[in-house]
This record gives sequence, C-alpha cells and structure tokens, in this order.
Amino acid sequence: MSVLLDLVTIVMVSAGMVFFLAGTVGLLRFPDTLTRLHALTKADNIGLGLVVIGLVPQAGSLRDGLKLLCVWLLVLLASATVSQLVAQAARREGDSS
Amino acid sequence: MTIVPALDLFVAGVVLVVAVWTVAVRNTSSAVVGFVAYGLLLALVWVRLGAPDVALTEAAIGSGLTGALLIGAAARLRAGESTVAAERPGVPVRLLIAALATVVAAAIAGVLLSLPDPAPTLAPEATANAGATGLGNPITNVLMAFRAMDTMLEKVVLLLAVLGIWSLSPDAAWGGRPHLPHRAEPDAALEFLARVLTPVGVVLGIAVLWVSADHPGGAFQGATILAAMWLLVLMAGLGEVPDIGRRRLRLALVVGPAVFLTIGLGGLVVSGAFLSYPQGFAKPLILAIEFAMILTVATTLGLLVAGPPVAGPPAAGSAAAGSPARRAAP
Amino acid sequence: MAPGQNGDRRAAIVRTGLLFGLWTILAGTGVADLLVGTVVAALAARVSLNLLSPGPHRVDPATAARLSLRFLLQSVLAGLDVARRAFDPRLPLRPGFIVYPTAAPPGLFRSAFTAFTSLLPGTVPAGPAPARGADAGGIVYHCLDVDAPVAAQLAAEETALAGVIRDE
Amino acid sequence: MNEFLTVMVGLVLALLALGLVRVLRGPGDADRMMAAQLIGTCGIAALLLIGVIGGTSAAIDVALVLALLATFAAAAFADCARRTAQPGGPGPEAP
Repeated sequence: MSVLLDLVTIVMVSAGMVFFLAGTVGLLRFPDTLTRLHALTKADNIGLGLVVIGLVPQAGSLRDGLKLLCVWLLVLLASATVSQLVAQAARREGDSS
Repeated sequence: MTIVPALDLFVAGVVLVVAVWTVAVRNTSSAVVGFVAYGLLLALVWVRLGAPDVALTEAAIGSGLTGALLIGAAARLRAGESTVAAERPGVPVRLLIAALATVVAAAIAGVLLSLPDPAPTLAPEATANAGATGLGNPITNVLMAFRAMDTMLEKVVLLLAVLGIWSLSPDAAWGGRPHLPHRAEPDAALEFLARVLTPVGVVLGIAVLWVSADHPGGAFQGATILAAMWLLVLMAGLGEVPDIGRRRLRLALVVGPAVFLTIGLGGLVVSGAFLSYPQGFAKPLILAIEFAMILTVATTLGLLVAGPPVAGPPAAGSAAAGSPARRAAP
Repeated sequence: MAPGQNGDRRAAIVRTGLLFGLWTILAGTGVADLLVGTVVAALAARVSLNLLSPGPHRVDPATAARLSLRFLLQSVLAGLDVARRAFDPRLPLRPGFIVYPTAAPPGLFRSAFTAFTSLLPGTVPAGPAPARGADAGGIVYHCLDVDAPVAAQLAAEETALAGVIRDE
Repeated sequence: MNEFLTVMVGLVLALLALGLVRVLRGPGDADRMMAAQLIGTCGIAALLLIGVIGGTSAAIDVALVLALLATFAAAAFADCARRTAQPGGPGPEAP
C-alpha cells in the first residue's frame, strides 16, 4: 500500500515538474511580456496542482491533506487575479511606449 | 545522504544572489520586487532550519506587509529618482562607505566565529519549565510567559510608530483620515479578489493565532494577515481608512496593551510578580491577551501602511478630496 | 422584501457553514476549537456579507460542481497548451489582442467570468475595452493564437457560467 | 523517497531562480510583478516539498500564508504601477 502511495507521489510530482519546466522555458523563450504571462500562470498552476496532489498521500493526516488542497485553491484564485492585473499593466505600458 | 547538504547550499546561494541583486539594482521598484522575493525565499530557509514560527513571520511580514510599505515608499520616491541617481557621491565618500561597511561585516563575522561551542543557551531551562503554562508551543511559552515584558513593550513600540507617523500630519488634517491614493476607477479584478479573499483571510488570520498555543503560529502573524486583508479592501476601493479621531479606532489601538497591562498588574496582586500568571489560568489568560493584541496589532499595521492623515475631519475635509465616486463601506 | 430576506438568510447560513469548514481544516476539531470556530465563522461570514452582498444571484451546487470539474479540465488543457508551445522548437505563437463583446454589465458575474477565463487555454483578460468606440462594453483579451476560435470558446464559457451565477 | 523529493526541490528551485532572473530583468514593471506569482507557485511547491522531507507539517501553514500574501503583494504592485501610469497614461474617465 505504502509503495503504491509512494508511486503516486513520484508520478504526480514528476509530472508537476514537467509543467514547472514548461513554465520556465516559456518564460525564457516567449517574446513579450504578455505571452510570458501565459507561460507563467497557466503552466505553473497545473505544476503546483500536480505537486499538491502528489504530496497528499505523504501528508500525516486528513487535515494536512485538505490544507494542501486549500493552498492550491488559494494559488488558483491568486493567479486568476494577478494575471489580469499584470496583463492590464502590460497593456498600459504597451500603450504609453 | 550528501544530497541534502547540497540542496541547502543551493538555497543559501540563491538567497545570497537575490540579496546582492536587491542591494545593487538601481531602479527602486526592482529593488522592492527583489526584497519581496528575498523575503519569500527566507521563509523557505526558516522551514529548512526547522523554525516554522519564524518562517510564518517572515512570510507574513517580509513578503506581504513590508512589500506594501516599500512599494508605497517607492511610488513616492519615483518623481525624484533621476535627480538622486544623478547625485552620486564622489569616489572618496564611496570608498569610506565601503570601508565602514566592511568593518561592520568583519565585526559581526568575528563575533559569530568566536561564539563558544556549544553556544550559551537558556533552552534547557525553558523546556524544563514549559509545563507550567499548559501551552504546547515552546515559542509561545517564551514570548508570552518567560519574556512577556519584552513582548508587551514590542507592541507598545508599534503604537509609538503610529504616533510618529501621525505626528507628520499637517495641523489642518489632525483627526482626519489617511488617504491611500485611490484610482478614479476601481479595478474589477482587484475588487473581485478583495470581495472573495477577505473572509478567507480573516479565518486564516484568527486560526494562526488560535493554534499558536500548541502549534506554530502567533498573534503577530495573525494580525499581519488581518492587516493585509484590510489593506486589500482599501486598495480595491471598497472602504475608507477611518478618521484617526474616531473613538472606536483609538480603542482598538489601546485595547491590546491595556489588557496585557491589566493582566500583568493582576499578576502582581494575585501571585506577587508583575506579569506572572496564576497557577492553572495561564493558558486562558495568554489567549485573552493574544486576542486583544491581534485587534491592536492589525489596526496598528494597517495604519502604518496607510500613512499620516491628509484630509481634515469630516466637517472640513469632505470637499477636499478629489474623487467624486468615493464609495462608503457597504 | 420577504424573498430577499430569505435569500439573505440562506446566504448567511451557507457562507458561515463554508467558513466554519475552512476553520476546522485550519484549526482542528477539538471542543474548544469548534466553539471558537462558530464565533470566527460568524464574524468572517459577516465580513463576507458586507463585501459581497447576497443579492438576487443564486448558486446552484450541482451545476457549480460540474463547472468546477470543467474548469479543472480546462486549466489542465491550458497548461498542456503552454507546454506544447514552449517546448516546440518553432515556437508556434500568434499573439495578439481581441475584444470579446459581452452583454454582462460590470458586477459579480463579469468579474467571475474574467477570473474564470484567465485560466483558460490561450486567453488572459487584459481589462475593459475603451469606453468609446465600436468595442465599448467589451473585454480585451490577450491570446496566444489569434487564429484560434477564441470568441466562440469564450461564449461557450459565458453560457456555462451563466448557469451557475446570475446577476439581477 | 526523501532523495527523490530532495532532487525535485533542487529542480524546482533551479527553475525558480532561472525564472526570477528573467522576470527581474524587466524591462517593464509588468514583468517584475510576475515575480510574486512565480514565487507564489514555484516557491510554494518547494516549500511544501521541503516540509514533507523534514517532516514539518507546519510548512503547509507557511504555504497558506505565503499564498494569501503573495497575492496581496502583487495587488500592491499593481496598485502602484497603475498610480504611476495614471497621470500621463490613457486612463478612461469614470462614467
């Protein structure tokens, strides 16, 4: 059972890392601020989500597992807002230059 | 097993690079971003060092509130930034500064390296007497029982800081309201965030205080979260900073130290020493102090970021502010 | 006023319950924890009702659950979409702005819609369109690929969300 | 298990550092604002992994606070960027 849970952790966390990698590669390769914003918010969100799901089996208790999910939900809400704020700032910068 | 120390070295390296970059970068807004990033990374370091209490404080203060304070400062400085940058001190002055900084750094390094091994510590005594208060978190024990006097004075210092900021207000504005510079048009995304996130933040802030009796947490960290939520509501244009002359605001500012002092003096009467808690009542009394403190500290921190009052009290000042679409708290 | 007050009470109960659930996750389920939790949840619910008045919109739990699932799936697709473009040596991007014309007035629904769509594949809302001109009232979106049928996708999402939240 | 997670922490921190370099170089404020978001995701992932490795479940609480306040910092940045852009910028008038 424990081996199976560890396997879940390894698969999920590794998959999460692929998305984090994609996010950073996008951040480095994409040509302008707004496209980089896409890379950052979308890939990293899923990356964190997969890491969180991967860590739930390692959490000591049900409460810790639920807390982990709360972390992810907060980050989702955050990035939904922050991406809009950054996009507006970038649009303003684009307009004024 | 050699992989874990390698990780620690790597983390320390990243923190150092961000720190140096923050100091070296010339643009103030970049420096602020660097500082916030530095704070967040330090939280990682504290967790790695097994000090989650400190990590919580660093996450709350270092990244959130200090960031907001510095951002405000950077915005005010921006107008004069180019003139300041043009007035670079001459080479001798810079050399002098570098020499002095090196002396200070060398002195600190010297002290650190000459510490006796093992370093002097009160930890065994603190652990031995931990049972007396009925609290499970050693940090709260030290802060609220063994070092209660320091903790109380720290909170009073915060109040003095608010008084210091208020003393910067022009005479006409005394008793009026600080003014977070609002935009003409509130931002929909920010507003949505403030409406949804604030209740969650309130629960999290109070929970951080509540669990501190037995787990990492504390009134100060909780208060920081509450203050951040208050400021978020203000930034979104969903409320106004109250007039600093308001009685309820003043009450919120003094209730924490007042409860602390009252319980401290009660200790003098009941158990014969200032700030000693009677046997068996330590935990409820400490929680009472912390709940009063969270209100005071949250208000204090919010007012610190809000700055000095700029508009006079309601009768004189309502026409002075230029935003026609000013909206009252719903 | 009777239906409105009913709605208010329902909203107060639902929000207190949700926030109380959050409290038990954060603070635990001891007797003292639960007692303090009721007070804290009531306080936070009051804050919530002040900031976000219940109003006439109602959230249907079953539809909301289905929407959350859809949302989750969409954000996975969004991540995959970015990953595909980032790893592709040719960097297939055709970035640009489009204006999505929506009838939704500023308010909770519109804000929820922009928040929701900011996590969809290939779109980030970048603020309202200029107040004057042909696009007035629309939302500006930045897209990774302007040739993709973005407007149709957004319209589908708007319909889906409208099944859950209704303004006025 | 811990070895695997430690390698993952190293990886995510390396990605975080690379991203930070890109984001902090700008050129505009909008780019720098992304730092808060970057740390809010990569940093929190590293924090949670470190918490599991060291057995400190309080790391999750730190992550919750970080998630809440990284948003706050980003909002404050946005507020500031908007304020400095307003005087000369193309601000639409209030209705």
